[in-house]
Amino acid sequence: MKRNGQLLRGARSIFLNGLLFRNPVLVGALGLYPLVAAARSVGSAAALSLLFLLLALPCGLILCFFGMLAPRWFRPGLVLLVSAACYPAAAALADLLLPGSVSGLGMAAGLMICNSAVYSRAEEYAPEHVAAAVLADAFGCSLGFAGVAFLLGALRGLWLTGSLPGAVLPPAGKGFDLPFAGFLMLGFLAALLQWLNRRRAERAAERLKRRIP
Amino acid sequence: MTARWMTCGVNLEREKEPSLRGEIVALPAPGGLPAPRTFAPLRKKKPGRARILGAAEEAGIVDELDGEPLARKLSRYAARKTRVLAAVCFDDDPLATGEQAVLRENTAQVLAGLELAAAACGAAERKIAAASRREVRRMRGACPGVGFWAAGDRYPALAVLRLRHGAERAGTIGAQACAALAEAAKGRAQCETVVTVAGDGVSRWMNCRVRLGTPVGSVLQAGVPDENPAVVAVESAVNGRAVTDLSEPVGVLTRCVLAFRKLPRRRALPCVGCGRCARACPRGIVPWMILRQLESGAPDPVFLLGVERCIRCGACGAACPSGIGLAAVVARAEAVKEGGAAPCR
Amino acid sequence: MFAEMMATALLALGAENLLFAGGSGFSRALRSARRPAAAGRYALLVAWFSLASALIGFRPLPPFGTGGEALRPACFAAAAAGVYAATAALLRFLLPALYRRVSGLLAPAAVNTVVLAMPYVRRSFSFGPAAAAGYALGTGLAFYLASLLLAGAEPKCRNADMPAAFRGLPAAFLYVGILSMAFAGFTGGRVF
Amino acid sequence: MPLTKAAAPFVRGGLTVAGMMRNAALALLALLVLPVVHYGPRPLLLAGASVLTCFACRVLVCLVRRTSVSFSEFSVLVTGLSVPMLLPLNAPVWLPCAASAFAVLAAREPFGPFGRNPFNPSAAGVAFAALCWPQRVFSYFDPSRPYGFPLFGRAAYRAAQSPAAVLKEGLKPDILPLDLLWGRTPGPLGTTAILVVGACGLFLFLTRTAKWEITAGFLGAAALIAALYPRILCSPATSVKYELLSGSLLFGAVFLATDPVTSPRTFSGRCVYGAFAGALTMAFRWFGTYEQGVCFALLIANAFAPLLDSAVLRLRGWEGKTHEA
Repeated sequence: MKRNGQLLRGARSIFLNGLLFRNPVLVGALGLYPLVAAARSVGSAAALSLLFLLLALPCGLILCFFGMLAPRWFRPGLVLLVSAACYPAAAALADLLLPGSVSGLGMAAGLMICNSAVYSRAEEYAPEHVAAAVLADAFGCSLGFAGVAFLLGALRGLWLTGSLPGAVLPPAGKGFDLPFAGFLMLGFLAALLQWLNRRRAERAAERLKRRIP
Repeated sequence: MTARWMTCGVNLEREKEPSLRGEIVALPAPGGLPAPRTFAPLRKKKPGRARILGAAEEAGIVDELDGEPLARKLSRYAARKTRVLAAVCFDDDPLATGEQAVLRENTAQVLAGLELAAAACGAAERKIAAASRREVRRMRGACPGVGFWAAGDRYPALAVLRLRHGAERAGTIGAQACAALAEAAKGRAQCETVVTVAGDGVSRWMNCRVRLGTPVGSVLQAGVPDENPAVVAVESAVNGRAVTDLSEPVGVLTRCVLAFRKLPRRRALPCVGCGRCARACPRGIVPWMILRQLESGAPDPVFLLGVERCIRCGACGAACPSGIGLAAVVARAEAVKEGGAAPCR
Repeated sequence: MFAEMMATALLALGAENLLFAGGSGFSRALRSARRPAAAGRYALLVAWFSLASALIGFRPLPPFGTGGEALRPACFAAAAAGVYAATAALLRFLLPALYRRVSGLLAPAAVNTVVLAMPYVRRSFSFGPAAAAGYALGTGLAFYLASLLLAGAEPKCRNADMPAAFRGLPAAFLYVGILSMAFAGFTGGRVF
Repeated sequence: MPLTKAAAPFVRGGLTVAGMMRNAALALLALLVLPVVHYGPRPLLLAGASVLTCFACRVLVCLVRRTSVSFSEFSVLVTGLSVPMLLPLNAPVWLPCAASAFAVLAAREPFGPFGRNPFNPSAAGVAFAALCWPQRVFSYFDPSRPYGFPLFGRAAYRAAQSPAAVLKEGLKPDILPLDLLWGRTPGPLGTTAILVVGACGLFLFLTRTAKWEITAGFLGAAALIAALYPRILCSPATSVKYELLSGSLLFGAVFLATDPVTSPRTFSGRCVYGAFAGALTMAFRWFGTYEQGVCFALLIANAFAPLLDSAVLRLRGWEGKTHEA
């Protein structure tokens, strides 16, 4: 029972790390391109997140079970193969759930295969951890990715249609759905997260100091 | 392609006239200092090399340009087969005029000393490096048999001059060291130096001849200083040091005592990348790159090129429009490079 | 064409890996990619993978239409994985000294190749040998230039005076954002 | 008497950062004179609004960072003044404000105070505006007929194509050369009066605020490309004339490219940088979507500036080594 509790707590912290504190996008700078180029609205953000989950989950699990069997040098190729194999199914499933969404993503959908967030988790993390941790990590990362995607999509969507609350500026033309706007927004979001993380670290240090006088 | 000596250095506002207006004032030696030492003078009309060097050694002459004992410097020049020996009769510092005043008033002594020094190091040609072309015209009549160089008007004038005549196997010694060598030939040890008192914190700018060991404070008093100047600096306004203890004795290297009403610091801004520091440096160092390397935390030795050549003239810091203390930065980089403390990437 | 490639390479770099700290996954490659010398090796590898996978990978791509859209990228990625495995095996057993020097870069280079090729995968391109060589050269060069640019940006994004919240990665995002803004001036609308 | 242990130097050279920025601001203000004479006080409104926005953003940043607000250097003022120069006079007031807000908040402050920004803030701000609102940034009024622009609100004007836009279409601009020199042509506010821009450039070079080699390299490369590959059917000399005198090319070469912070710090680096930026500008004119490419070209050139510096110094290091050996 105790071990289960420990496992649960461990899983929770892994999940939280993936979701926020070590967000793969904002802290790890992984898998940016699809976000920056394609998260133009809430709809496309949903499609991206779904694809991410559908790729991260099977890839992580497969590598978790079979990753140790392959020699270390072959593992990157294996990950790429597995994710390439998962992709058509994932795309079909995503298209089924959100019709027309995947083709709307254009090139960014294909790029999810070699999305470095999926790739690095599957290559480095999954083979060396137990399935529960891998599951928690995959869900956490997916949620973290989804969070950023939705934020970007919503902000951009608002700006593009000019329905920013209290906006005096007219809607920005096509300019704002270019990747640069995504990068800039990501920059500010990442700064926000970095600020949060620093404050968290400072608080922890203070608490530690109080405990050990 | 212009030579580097034509462009390097920094233009500083110079105020030389006020302290040159009057003659050199001899300050009375404070009590407690021992009487000047004397020894056997040189007898011969044309003494040999060893004798001159011996006299310089005996008199304890120190060259005020760099603090090197004159005897050692001359034998170094002799070993290097120096062809031209120049007496430096100008001051780098924008406010000091000691050397110039010595040339004007003790011309004969300087010339005699220069001749002895040239004989000691085997230099065939003697030169007077004067402060400006005007100074050259003024002094030419009084100095038969020597050539003249005119120093430029950019700040480390001595370094620029060395750069310019470096290919001629030229050596430089200070005018006061020359005069002291002439005295040493007569058997008198070096016991006094000429110090300029200047700066906006004193009301009477002048040159004074003081005994070595006189406290800085009494030299400053001669210039009638303000009630409370903020900074008192010696050696140079550009690369000198601030003095907090006015009882500090005057040495050969003191050269000037400057009092300033206000603190010099401007708020240092980040480097704006104008490149003036690299242009000012007479030694071809690139201070802004060194600053950038040190800031990065992992300096790349490739870009610390030439820091060991630094002569601490401080031209980079004086030229910097952002007010960054670049001389200190270069000094730190040198320490990093020599100490091997730099974590190489 | 080159501008487009440059933009792609820049985005791929910014996007797919390497910029910067991060610590997850690519940190080793990152550290080596930050040195200009390694950037050259890296770019050479990318050019090689591009060449090989352009020659092999584009051939068997299924045509557009029924389901092909999802299959094409997958096939290309699989081809790149194959090229990676072959290269790694060859180097490992034939030139172990060289392999040790580039082992950290091989995998990221392969992934990057897929990213860089993606715009062409979506269009129905079939490369002849000459075109493939040109494409590989362009990709490698663009990749090299882009990583040089980012190496130059590194100290600007991590100086002592900037707000702590922006130091490092966030500033790098902004840097890449402004740079890609400049490249967007070429195309105005779409990047690809 | 208490003496301070201050560090040398106790005197400094005459040039300061504040002085350099003041000179640049003065030169930019001089650009406003002709438009004010021609079209009334509206240029002042645009410039003032943009400067105010810049200051407001800077204050905001200082408040958020909890640092003391200081304007000891005029760089914010320079940014705020050079942004509206690149935008049309008939633009709504919020356009320069948005551009300068972007310049300060995204391109300048995140990287630290003045001197740390990797990109020229004004160029980034204008490029942002051009990408987001291209119709507003590239629509100009026809200055050949008299207008009184009201200070606020919308002005009724007849739109005209700027010479740069005409060139973009591959036609020869139908404008007298004298008009080009005096700025009676459609174009960005501060960039049309070529003579004034040139005089301001001279002022900046003589006061040693800007480096002439960047501008020389920039104009030289642009002229060379214009002569070799004319966009219109005409003699090389005519092509060079129209390319150099139209649009914001000259303004960019004099005011934006010479920004010391974002340009290389070595002489040879600056020459190459200028030429590279000029060539890129012409490339943007050839292949870009918009009629003005200076801002975009400069942003790219800015990114290359540190590389040029390290390359030059590396080369110098090699030379030093071979000489020593």
